[in-house]
Amino acid sequence: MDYISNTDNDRALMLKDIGVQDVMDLFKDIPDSLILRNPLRIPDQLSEFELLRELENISKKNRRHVSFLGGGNYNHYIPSTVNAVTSRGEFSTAYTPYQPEISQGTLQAIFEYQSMICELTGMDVSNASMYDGATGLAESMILSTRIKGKKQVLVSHALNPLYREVLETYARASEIRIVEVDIKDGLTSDFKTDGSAAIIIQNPNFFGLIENLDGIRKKAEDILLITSTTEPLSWAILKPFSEYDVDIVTAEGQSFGNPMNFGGPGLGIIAVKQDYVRQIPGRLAGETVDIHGKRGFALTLCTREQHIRREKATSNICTNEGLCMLAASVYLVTYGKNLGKLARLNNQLAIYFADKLNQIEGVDLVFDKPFFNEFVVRIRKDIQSKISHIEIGISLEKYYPDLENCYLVCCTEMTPKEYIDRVLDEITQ
Amino acid sequence: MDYISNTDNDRALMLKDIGVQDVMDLFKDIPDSLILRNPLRIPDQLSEFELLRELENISKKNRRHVSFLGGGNYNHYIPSTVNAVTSRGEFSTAYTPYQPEISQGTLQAIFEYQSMICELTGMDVSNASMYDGATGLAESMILSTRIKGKKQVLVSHALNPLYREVLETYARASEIRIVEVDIKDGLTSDFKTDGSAAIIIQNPNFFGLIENLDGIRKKAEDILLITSTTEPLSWAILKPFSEYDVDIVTAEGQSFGNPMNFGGPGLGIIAVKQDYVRQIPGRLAGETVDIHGKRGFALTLCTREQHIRREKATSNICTNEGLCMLAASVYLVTYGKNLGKLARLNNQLAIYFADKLNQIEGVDLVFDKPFFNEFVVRIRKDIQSKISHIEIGISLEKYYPDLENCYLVCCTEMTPKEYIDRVLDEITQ
Amino acid sequence: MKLLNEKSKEGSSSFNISELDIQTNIPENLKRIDLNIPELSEVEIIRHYTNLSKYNFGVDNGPYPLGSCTMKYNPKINEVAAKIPEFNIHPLSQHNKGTLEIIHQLQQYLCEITGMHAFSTQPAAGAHGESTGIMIMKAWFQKLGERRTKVIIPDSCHGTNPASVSLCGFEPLHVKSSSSGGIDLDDLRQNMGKDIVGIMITNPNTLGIFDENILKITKIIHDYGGLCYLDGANMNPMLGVVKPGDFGIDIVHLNLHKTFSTPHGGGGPGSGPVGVKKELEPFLPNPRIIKKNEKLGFEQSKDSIGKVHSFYGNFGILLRAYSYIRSIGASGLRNIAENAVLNANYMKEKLKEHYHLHYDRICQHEFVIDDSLMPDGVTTNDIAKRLMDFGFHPPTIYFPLIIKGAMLIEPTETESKENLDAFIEAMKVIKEEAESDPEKLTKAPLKAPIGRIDTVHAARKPKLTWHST
Amino acid sequence: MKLLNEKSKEGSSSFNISELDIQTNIPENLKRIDLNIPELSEVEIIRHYTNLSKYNFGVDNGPYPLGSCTMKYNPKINEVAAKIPEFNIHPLSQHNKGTLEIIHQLQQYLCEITGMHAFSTQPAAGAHGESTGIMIMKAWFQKLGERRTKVIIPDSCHGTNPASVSLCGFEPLHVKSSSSGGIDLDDLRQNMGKDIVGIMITNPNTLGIFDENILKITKIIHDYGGLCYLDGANMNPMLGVVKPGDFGIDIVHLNLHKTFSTPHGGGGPGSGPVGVKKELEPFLPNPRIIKKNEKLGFEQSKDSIGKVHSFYGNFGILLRAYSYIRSIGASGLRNIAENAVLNANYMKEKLKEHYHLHYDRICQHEFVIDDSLMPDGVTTNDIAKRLMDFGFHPPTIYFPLIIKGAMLIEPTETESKENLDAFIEAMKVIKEEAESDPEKLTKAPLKAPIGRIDTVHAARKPKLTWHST
Repeated sequence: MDYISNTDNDRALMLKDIGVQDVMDLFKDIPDSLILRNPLRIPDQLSEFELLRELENISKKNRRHVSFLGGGNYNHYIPSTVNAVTSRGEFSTAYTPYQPEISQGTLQAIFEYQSMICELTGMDVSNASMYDGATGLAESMILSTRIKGKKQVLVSHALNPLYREVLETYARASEIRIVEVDIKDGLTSDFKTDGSAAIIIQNPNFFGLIENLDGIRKKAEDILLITSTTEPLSWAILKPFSEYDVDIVTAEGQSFGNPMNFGGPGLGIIAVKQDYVRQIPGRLAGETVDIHGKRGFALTLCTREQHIRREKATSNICTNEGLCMLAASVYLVTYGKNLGKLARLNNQLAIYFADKLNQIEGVDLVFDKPFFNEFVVRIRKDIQSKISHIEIGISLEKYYPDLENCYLVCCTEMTPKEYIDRVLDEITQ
Repeated sequence: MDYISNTDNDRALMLKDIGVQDVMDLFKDIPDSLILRNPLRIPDQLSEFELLRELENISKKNRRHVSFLGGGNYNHYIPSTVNAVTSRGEFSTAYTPYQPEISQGTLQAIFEYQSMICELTGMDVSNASMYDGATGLAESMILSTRIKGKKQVLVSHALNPLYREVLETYARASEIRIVEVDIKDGLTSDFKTDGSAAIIIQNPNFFGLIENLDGIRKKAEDILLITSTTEPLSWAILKPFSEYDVDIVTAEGQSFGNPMNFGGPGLGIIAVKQDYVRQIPGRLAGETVDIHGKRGFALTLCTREQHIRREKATSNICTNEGLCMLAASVYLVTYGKNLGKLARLNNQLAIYFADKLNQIEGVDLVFDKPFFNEFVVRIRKDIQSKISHIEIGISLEKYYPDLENCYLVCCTEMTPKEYIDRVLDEITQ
Repeated sequence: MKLLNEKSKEGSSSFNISELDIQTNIPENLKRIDLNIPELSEVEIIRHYTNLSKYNFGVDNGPYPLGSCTMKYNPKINEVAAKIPEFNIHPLSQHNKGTLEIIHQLQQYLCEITGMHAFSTQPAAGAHGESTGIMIMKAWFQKLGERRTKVIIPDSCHGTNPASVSLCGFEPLHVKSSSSGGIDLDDLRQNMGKDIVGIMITNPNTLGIFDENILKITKIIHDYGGLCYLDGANMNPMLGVVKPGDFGIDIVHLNLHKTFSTPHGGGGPGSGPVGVKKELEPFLPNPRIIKKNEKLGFEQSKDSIGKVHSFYGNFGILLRAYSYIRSIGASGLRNIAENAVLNANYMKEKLKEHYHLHYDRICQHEFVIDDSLMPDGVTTNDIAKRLMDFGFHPPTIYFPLIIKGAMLIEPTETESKENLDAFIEAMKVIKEEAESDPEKLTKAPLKAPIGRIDTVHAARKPKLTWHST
Repeated sequence: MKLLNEKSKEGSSSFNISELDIQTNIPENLKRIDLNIPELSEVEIIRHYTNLSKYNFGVDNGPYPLGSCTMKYNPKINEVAAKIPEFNIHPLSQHNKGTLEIIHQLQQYLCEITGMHAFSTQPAAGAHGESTGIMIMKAWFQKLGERRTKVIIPDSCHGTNPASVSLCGFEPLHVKSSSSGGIDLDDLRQNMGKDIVGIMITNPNTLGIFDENILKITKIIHDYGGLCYLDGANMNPMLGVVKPGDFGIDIVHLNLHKTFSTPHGGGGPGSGPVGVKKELEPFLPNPRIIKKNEKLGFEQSKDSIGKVHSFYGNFGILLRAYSYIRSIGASGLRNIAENAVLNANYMKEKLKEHYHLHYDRICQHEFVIDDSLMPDGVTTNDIAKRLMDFGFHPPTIYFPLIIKGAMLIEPTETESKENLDAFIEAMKVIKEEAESDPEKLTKAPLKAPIGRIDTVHAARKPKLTWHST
């Protein structure tokens, strides 16, 4: 295949009009010594059916199987409406809506997304997306140091360890000091705010537990409160962060209508208080009017951004995760208020599985705390080998050496009761 | 799920406006004794993910496997453009373009399809589709008896036996007499035209062989020539039927961009000489102008149709296979002239496989005649059982008792050389 | 927009095919010399159809109250279901158990919904179901050794009915409607005789009226040994409320694309399964898909009318219908009927304030108004065209034939009160415009992608294919 | 069009969920009280977005010569590839061999295309690749124990470059362009010193010019121990023609969504893999996906800058890019470069008859014209808006900053001569209109779904979410 619309005849005519003999005459700015004489060592072109045959063969080297993996990436059902919308070329093959008059589709969709995220989080301002949960959090960390003028940030030890790795990368680059806040019984314990710009807490935290944020503002009067969520489906049944006076809410929005896809693309959600509207990174769509006074939408407050402010920009982000944001919007409005039911179903399945597992000799629920759709169990080694063909959860030893033989188990609507019962049977048989 | 947009509140308001108490008051024309008191014995509603789980479980009771089945339904690759177009709601959720001003998309697509079918067949007029190859042929048979005023039709014994069954059904209903024309070495033999309205010949015929139609018009001066094709990909490299002075061309167009789908929906292709433009069944899109003189398209010559002519209509067909026609159009234009290459590749693979099979002791090519992408082999019983896990072809005994142990083998671009070689290995090992 | 042929450029197609180095066996004299299929690059093909689609209006764009066509919303999940790869098998493959299960289970559901004993899913559309049904009637009397020739068809029938009857060599005998919109029983009785094959009835009929005499009608037919065929295109308002089998129907076809919400595809594919009472089961098309001793398989019947489709009908549509029935369940089916009827009656009551309603009574899923109250020169056609400017697909017009200037309006259950109110308001505005500014109507549509189409011009010297000029 | 919130109606959402009969463990005080997500029926949701999409313009609608964004056609086969279900696995699943093979093979292809030694596919977009690259530079000098602080950035850079540099605590040092559009070598030399981390260069630059002094430039940097970073957003015209590794580049990021044609999605997702020379391999983000003894797996490096993504980057985009490279092969890659450059030069030559071309020389994939020949009061912005009426997406405007009223035009290789000619003709007409009827321009667009948008109003009192009124 190639995807070139010109024929040899067209090319000849064009070269003539340009006034050159050969197309390589157009490359004469490139030092001759650099021009490649041989074709790239890349295989020959394939027809569509040959390509799909190859890809299907490769794909079969992955195995689909029963899995209870979560921990930042979730196997949720994607309603049929989502692909029906995102596959429309008018949405998928457009770019950043720089030209509002022919981008109202994208712009209104962003505006609606911002509105729904603000409703879910209780915050005032959402942007049009960041890359993913971890980088959105990292940018928020940097933002907090800029706002507070302090180069130290507190980070809960119950924050997803992969996110902590990303924070460390950005902290090194931006010369920020990260101080870890201990955990107790799986929950973030007390902390001292001295010298810090912010505290970062995940909720539900990495262990799936729901942090009690009541009263946290009192403990953190002089610093910013930043939250991270990897499973924002929990928001449908949990009190919005605004009620705890959180300053910056970040999340991984993959759960909302985006496939697992080996962890990407994700959807970085970020929402802030009105105070920080001019500090928030990334695009914002705002309501305005056209020349006739008709309502329309446009990217706005662009002076925060890199193409205007250059090195003084709030972030270098340019391309974000537009189509994932659109998927999330369609996802949310497809469920509507039933999102609460879906969240409860997830919670119920996890409770069911946790209870049943806990009743098995050799399997113990590690934290006796309210959780959303993930929980930690310790599994005796012989049982582990019995179910080695099932991915029962994320092994936690690597990240928390004291959680030996412990797994983070996740339930969603894609692990229905029948599946769970089958696994329980396999364990107890 | 339900797909109702009204809420209980809406319903209450509407009932009030209508002036009735209960929705059942609107059913009072139905004799009370008939009103169902109990719910239908149909299972409860499912959520999307439950439904898909069920369907996937059922679907796995089918097994996908290497198959060389053809004989009227073909496993061809469907280019990615096809679904990209046919999945657009503007096309898929519209109906017959009764209102041309908001149906130009469908209408222009039909017009373009008609143009491509006429190019492929060499005929003057194509309609916008029939149900499938067999019923389109049956309608043509009836049409020929109406044109010629004779109630007898000749049918080649090399016509797909399933099509012959359908012809018999329609012939019984319309009180037409079918006279079979013998075959010789797999090809339609000589025939007498006395008392007949038409002769129906399949090309490539059911055995995959290419009938030599040179000079057939001379043998059939006083009757109509009707052809049937189940593999119209062959048209890309075969002389168009118009060159043999055929009167009515029919075909199953499934090969053009439509999935196998257990045999349906198909795409009934029918194309006729200009003489029969007012007799052809089904919809026709014609070019016209709008009130401003701008080119537009509309359904035309509707006086042939049942909604105008009632019992005198040329056919009772109303809903046809619109979306399959659209798929065929996109398919054809996606390949463009490369359709010839695809046809040659199919032909080459079949020749390769036939040659290799013929070299195997116990496997014989039955007809030593040019074929397109299907051919008949006789396979010794022990070899048959050796490859019973492969669907090597359609068993012909049932339809042609003298073709004992014979199979109709089909090759397409979806049975590439690697597959064929693997099967050959299994036979010879 | 330019045609594919007009955009074609030699050499611009680039779908790559690697041929094998094998000589063809096809003799030169049978070979094609040139192939003039338009050639476009992929980007131009996609743009062509993407932009062409903008000139189309589907249910996905807005309300589509096309009477008797049941243009309800087509759930997207059914499209997902229809693309499950394992269902895309060859019709003669032996590895078909899943496919057979879907078809068989769907047959069972359709039996339960209609009160029939057995179904065949072979017919590919409603009219195909009709001729199949009439063939069954013919075969039944042949088996009985009776020669009957006439099929009664009420004048409020669907357009396909008479054509279906004559396709099978029968003569349609038209029976009048009564003043209340049902069948004129006297006229029916007068026409009865031993030459009557049976009746082909649409109920609710194309006026949207459920014939209150239905039990009497079927009894009259049965008393003469005739068979009652129901055109089930209007099944939607009966789902879960009443079963045709209970009111004396012997044969029924359903339009799965209407009642069971598969996308109409710009004119298909549809599906028109035929259901029959027990005595008629042996006459259904061959082969049937049945379950015997818990095993699914095919069965041939010697009394069958024979095969009516190349294979087993439009499985792709059957799968969508199965998916739809499973999604909504028994309660969902009843909800459809109730809401379809509620929506239609609501619109009828509101519209009759502005338009003439011939039969002012309760309706089922659809109803008919006409243009008799419109000022001179303004016709149903004008109203239809003007409705486009308000974002609606027009209703079915000039049908049923028995009402002059008819507009047959079927809102379906999936439209909301808001949409119905907007339609009512548009119709009210149009009525006002007809008085104050009739040109707005006679020149309508004003906002469609193209102006009013000259259909007479199209038929005068038909141009049915592209020719290079 | 109305907003989702304005169309919302309580109780109209009907996505069915069957809960279990299990009590939640979540305490009352942590529970949400109400959830005000808009509620619409499925049909209204689909109509909302279907009709909203009509107000959008994508490559599927027409030419989109947005300079530096490489809005080429996105083949549909890549979307099919991206939906193969077996690739939709959890990032921490062990059953990942197929996925790792795709990523690893893609890394190899990118190395071959760019002449680099190793690639990481973690960065999720171009700017993300930039900051990753700068972090690598930082880590390199930390390892060396050198404290360097300044990164040279030519003034023809992409907008993201300075921000990426400052994100990593470095100071951007701007270097001027020469009169021929390349880097001013004297200015470069004057700025060099031992505090220079390196250069961040875009080549071909945002004027579309391949810097003929590229070998000199990279040598100057290297002579001071600095590193050369290439912003590979403009890789398209170099495919198969020249490798950045061959002209002294140490680090490069690619924009897969640009050069390797994945749909831009209304602003993403993209993918910005970073490639490096051998010495820098240990500094790439952790973990790397490598093949050792024929086995694919992850590797951590202690010198790595660390992790820059929650998992391994945008696999969905990597898969599409892999599919694209395999579809077109080596010859297809070279064809891209040649045709992209041919198309740009053709347009440049034709447009310079009507518009001012600052650098009248051969260009690569894009070129800049400006509005300096336009009559008073007509600006680049007006031209852009008016282009919409002719069915084109406007080019990038007012960028690069170094040319006043710039229009940066990148036709890409997938546009045909016919489309280029139509664009050229439109620009010619616009020029004429500017003289004869300037209002047509200053009020443009006239045929877009909405009139010219007031962006100042949007920023004055930002309204960023819907509120019930």
